[in-house]
Amino acid sequence: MDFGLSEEQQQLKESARAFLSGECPTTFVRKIMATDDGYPRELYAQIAKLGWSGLVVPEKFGGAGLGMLDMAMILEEGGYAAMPGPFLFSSVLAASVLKLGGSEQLNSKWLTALAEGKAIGTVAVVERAGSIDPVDIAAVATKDGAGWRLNGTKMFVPYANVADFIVVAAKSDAGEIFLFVVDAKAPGVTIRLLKNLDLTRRVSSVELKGAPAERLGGGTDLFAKLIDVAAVAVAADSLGGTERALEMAVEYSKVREQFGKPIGSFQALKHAAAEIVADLEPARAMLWYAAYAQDTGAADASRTAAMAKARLCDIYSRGTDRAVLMHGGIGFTWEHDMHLWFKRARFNESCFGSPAYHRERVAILGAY
Amino acid sequence: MDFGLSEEQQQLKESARAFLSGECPTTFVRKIMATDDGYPRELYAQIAKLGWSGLVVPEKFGGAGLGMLDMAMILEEGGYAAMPGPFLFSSVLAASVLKLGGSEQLNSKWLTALAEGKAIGTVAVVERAGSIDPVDIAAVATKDGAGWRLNGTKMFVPYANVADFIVVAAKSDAGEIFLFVVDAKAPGVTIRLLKNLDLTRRVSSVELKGAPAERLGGGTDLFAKLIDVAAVAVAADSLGGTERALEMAVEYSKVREQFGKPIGSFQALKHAAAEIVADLEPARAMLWYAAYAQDTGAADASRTAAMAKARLCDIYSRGTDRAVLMHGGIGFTWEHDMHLWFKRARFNESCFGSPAYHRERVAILGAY
Amino acid sequence: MDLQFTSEEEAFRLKVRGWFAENMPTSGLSADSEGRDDKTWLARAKVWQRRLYDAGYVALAWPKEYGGQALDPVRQSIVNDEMVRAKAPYLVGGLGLMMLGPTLISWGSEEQKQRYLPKILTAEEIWCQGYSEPGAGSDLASLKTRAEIVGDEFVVNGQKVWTSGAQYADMMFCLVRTDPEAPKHRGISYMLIDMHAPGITVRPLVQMTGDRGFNEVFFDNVHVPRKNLVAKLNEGWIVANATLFHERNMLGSASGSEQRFNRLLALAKSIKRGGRPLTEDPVFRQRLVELEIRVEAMRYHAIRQLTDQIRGKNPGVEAMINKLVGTELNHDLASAAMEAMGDYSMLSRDDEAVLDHGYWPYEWMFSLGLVIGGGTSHIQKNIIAERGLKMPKSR
Amino acid sequence: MDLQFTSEEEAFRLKVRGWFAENMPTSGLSADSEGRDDKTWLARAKVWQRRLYDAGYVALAWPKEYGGQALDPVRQSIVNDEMVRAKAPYLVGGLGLMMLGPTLISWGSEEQKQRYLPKILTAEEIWCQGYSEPGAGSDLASLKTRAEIVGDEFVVNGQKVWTSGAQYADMMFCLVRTDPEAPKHRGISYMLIDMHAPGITVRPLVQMTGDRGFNEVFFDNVHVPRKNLVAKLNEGWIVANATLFHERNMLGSASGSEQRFNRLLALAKSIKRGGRPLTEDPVFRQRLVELEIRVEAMRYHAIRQLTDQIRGKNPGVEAMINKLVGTELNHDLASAAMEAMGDYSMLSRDDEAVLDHGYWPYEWMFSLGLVIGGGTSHIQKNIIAERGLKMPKSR
Repeated sequence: MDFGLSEEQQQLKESARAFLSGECPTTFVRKIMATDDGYPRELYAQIAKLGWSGLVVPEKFGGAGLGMLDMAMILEEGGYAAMPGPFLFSSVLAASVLKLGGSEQLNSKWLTALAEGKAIGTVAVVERAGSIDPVDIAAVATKDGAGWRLNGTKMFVPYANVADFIVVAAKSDAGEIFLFVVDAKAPGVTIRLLKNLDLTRRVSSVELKGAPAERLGGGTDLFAKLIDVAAVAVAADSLGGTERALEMAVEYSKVREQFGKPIGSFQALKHAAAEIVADLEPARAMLWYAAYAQDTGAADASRTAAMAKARLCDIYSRGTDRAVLMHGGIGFTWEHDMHLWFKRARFNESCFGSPAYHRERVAILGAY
Repeated sequence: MDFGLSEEQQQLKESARAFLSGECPTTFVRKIMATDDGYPRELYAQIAKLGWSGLVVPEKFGGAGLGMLDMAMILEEGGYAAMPGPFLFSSVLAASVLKLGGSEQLNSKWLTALAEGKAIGTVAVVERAGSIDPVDIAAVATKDGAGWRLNGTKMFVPYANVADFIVVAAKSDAGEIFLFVVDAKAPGVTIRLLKNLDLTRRVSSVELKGAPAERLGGGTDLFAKLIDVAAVAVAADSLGGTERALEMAVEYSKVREQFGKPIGSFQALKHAAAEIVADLEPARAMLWYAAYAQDTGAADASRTAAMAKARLCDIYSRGTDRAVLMHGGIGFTWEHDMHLWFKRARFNESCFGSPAYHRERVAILGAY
Repeated sequence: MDLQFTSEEEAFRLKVRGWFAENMPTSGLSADSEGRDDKTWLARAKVWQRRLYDAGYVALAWPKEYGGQALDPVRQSIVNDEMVRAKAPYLVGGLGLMMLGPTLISWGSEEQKQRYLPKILTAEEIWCQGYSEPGAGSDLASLKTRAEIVGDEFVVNGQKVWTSGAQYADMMFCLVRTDPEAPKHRGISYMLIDMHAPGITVRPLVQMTGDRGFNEVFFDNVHVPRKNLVAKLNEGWIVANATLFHERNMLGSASGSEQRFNRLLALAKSIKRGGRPLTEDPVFRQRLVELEIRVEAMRYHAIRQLTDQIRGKNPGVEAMINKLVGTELNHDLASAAMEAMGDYSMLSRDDEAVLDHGYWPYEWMFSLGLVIGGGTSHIQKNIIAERGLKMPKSR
Repeated sequence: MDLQFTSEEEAFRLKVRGWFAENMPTSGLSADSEGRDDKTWLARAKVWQRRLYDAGYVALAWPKEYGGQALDPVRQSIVNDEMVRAKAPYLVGGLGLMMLGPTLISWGSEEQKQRYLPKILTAEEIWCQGYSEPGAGSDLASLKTRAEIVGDEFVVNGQKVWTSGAQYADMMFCLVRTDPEAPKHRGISYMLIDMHAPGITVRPLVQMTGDRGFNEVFFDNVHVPRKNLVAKLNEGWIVANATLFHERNMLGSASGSEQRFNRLLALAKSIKRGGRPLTEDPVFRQRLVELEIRVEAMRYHAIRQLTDQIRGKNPGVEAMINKLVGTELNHDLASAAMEAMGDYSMLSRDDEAVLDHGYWPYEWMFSLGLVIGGGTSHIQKNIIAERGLKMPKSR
């Protein structure tokens, strides 16, 4: 009975904090925000060397063979740093579904490349309806010899603009959802970068016109697993982001003076900060459990993932809203870093299902 | 174009405040709370003399022929004073439906008696399902010669224990809802006083076994009108109650000292109080309009009534919760008066439909 | 109570409505978010206000001698409603019209009124507001911009911040410190500064939206004639509070919230979730209704205050909540819209696929800015508690 | 991380579960709301705690020399879980077990430990807490109850308030002022007072629920032996803070919230609205899930803290939120239950028609009392901000 981080996990977290504060300060984030593709290649090369890219990739494909709880350490720190680029979508989501559903041959190709930092993958679920609900998926997969052909338009696909392969959710003739791997450079694949509100992220539309694809095993179960892993991953990013927003607001409140004293001595600011802590700490424990449940395949793994996503995204949005207010006018400027997290919270909130959507899932899975 | 109280309405409100603060202080309210029937007969005799009982009763039946906006002045002050007894249910609800749907003969009997303070009426809508939704009404009315017979059990009927007649919502064979007037002393009527949480109110169950009844005109429309008038009336009571809770908390915060200064100088208490004001003042204007819309038969009369009920009951519950907190420990005692309003807010919240129920009505009526 | 308009008023409304139908500018002014440092935009915006003024629809209640029509506030409110209804662009001279004008009418000298008021109406002179400073935000009275009397003039040195419109304004109404020895509220004066005077530098501030709009304004030995002082020397704080009152009402405008709600409702109707419009989703419906109720309440609250104004009643605590409630409501409306859009909320306003013409991403951020600007919600609550409820001061 | 229990722990759990199945008291103790000034109730309650102690299920982590078993916190937590699962009645000696015991183990003299700890375990002596006073609530350190040294004794005069259990307690752990000249936190001592001593008067306070439970306690020249002082003279404030920490954790218990949520869910399933269970109402479902998520988060948060305790880590900011979050959550759970019941929420707990055995009306009120008691939410937030986040003090 031990509900806490292992020493290795603590170390992983601390080294991620140290690495990102050195290599990915907000000056760097802003530089990447201003680029077209939003993908910091050099940073990602270092990340690959650190072993983060292959953290959850099995050892036989060149990874470290660790789990989501370990990965949550990095994701949290990535959220804390507002780390730009495809890490969450590639090294967590694409890696996880390949690991579970990819053929030996496919994984030798893509998973190995992922782990080595030589390829970027992403996942494409949402379409024009703007929702992850399976009923809103219209992309169609048709059998074509040994392989498949995909038709449809995916929207809001994270970092498709720099991806080497895309994991696409599409329906078979029978209406069942499967995941398919498509080479981003294959004929029939058209990627258009969309303009993003949160510039620490990039999303694209992906048009598929008879694009050749390979099917992953697992069908609807694997799709469900993808949503679970995504929920936990986005929740972990949100945890770190909320921490950072809180920390910035608290630090600012100690130095900014009004009425002859630091604004942090006013009860309104104290209570706003305390309420964020009161939201955050229990949610942190829940996130740990949600990641752990993914690793152990606990019976409530899906339900807890949904809980963590709903809760942490709510907390992140509310927390950054308050943190901006705690800053006063300066928090509304482009110059101040606060808006990086404010907008990222909004991205996370809708990304892979809104809090309300996940709450309804919790109700269904709990047989309310 | 004039959106404000008339001089007469202002005077009515001020005189009601003066009268109730003299005749219905909390010492008096507590005395009535401790009685079995919860009905302060002597106070009600005075109320009848003041003309409140017949305020909305047409002049030809001995009333003042005024409208809901005028009545709202008294209801607000009744809420402010936590006035016990059947006033809202008798002089507002029963009087309104009789006025609209009663025969000349019936009104000569009951409306006149109501206006004179010689009879008490009430309305019975809710049944065992505990909701005002028409689908939850199961009481049945059967034609019997010139009259009708009622069968069913009504629950939570306000002041049925002291009523002379009861307006009952029941369904005809065809499943249509009508309102019926039943003599409380008639055979087949069994009234059992329930035990109340809010002791400024009394509710009873009313069992009807073939009780003779007279049907009011208007059918489903009259039922809808009853719900509208009830919504506005309960909202007005809630407005006054919230004002009182705020006033008590603010006054206490000026005299109670902790840490060497009045607790009202702490920002947390200031902000809690300010948030109640910010909720309350716009809702006051909305309540005025909702009452005015009843009087003028405006197209949005039902919708605005539902809005006022939902909003003011939410504000009342939240406001009294905060007002208790602002008092600290003393607010949790029986001895302190705060709990009178705290419990009355709870009563009002469910009475004639929860805020969520009325919000859904607003959506339906607004063709969302 | 009588919510009916007179037949004259109804006729007036129809006339106004007709005028807007015929005269609405067709381009270049309609989006709230267009770059305001664009010269073409400025010229068009001035022409638009001028046209509106010539039609008799600007500041109808102002005295005739300064270019107004001395009409009752109902007419003004009819014009406001119709502007909202027509989705007419905001007036470039808004700060002069809403804040300085009423202040000058109460506090200005006859000479000042004659000199400035007519050009506010016609947009010949555009005003900006010089209140906040880097060290004086919530604690506005701690401002440090210094005005020393040298002969017939003031010489101003210091810095203002959050000055919207400074990049194109002709004049600034400004708070300066004229007595550094006095207690902080007692050494402040209210003055009118020519923005074209030597020594003034305007540096744009970029908002989190990516837009310019606010500015920093630096004063380096700027000479201001003594006659540009409003009210008495060192008594500017009282005047400023009067202006702030107008600002707070402007920021919390009820008809603006109504317009936003209608837009949100239309958006929700247009979005399908699981095949059904979002307005049929029972959970989102509740949220929409809660917002509509708050909007409606503010609408009635505004009409109530209009009535009080007509009746000559001094505003009480009910007027102190306008800014707090209005700005938070607008931000909640925008947040609901962002939620309604699902993943479309990821897009910036200039993406092709963005919903509702990209109105909401900008509005979501800007509305939060207005919760902060003009006295944050925290400050508003202090004011309500201390001035409205007479709770003891803590500072 | 390893959420598995060892096979020994699992075996222990089964044993405990079995014990509760066989030994649960069948009557007179199960409702939280039964009148605690009833002598029969008291006798039964003592017997129940004694039986539990004899079975080895009380304060398992206490040192063996004082009647404990020196077991790790996991065992205690298993017992706690099983008590919740079995809906076992609260222990009458709870304040002694949860608050005074741990405090004495850290701060008490050897003599005090030997004298008091064993009888806390067996419920031979029941304790109450004497902290708050009429003028010292949130500002506890301003307490005025005076203890003067006269020879070998203290003579105590003054008044305490909100003293639960004073009507049947044998002893009180109490804060008194021993140096009125010193700064307020420095002149306070922590002492143990015999509630049967002459000069003590207990007057019941009636709660808004209509129940007695809290009391006022008056001291009129009460003699207290000097050896009843805990820690040093005038150093009681530090000891008190240690005790308060235990109280706050007790008030915000996660398993209690879980039990309440399960009860709420069952209630919602049993209520039909428009013919369907309330759990199928999309709007109420969202509310239920939000609450369940908060409950679950607190559950993991508690396990995390248990692990920290096992690992010997000092509690940080995460421990400061327990009282705030736990008590507000419980009140929100009860408010949701009241809402779920519709008009049935009008009934008091003793009406025949009341739902769920009348649990909720009482819980709805009492849970608000706990948001206030033991340091209001406002005070808790101050503590989190000032001690946890090191934000500057304002007082």
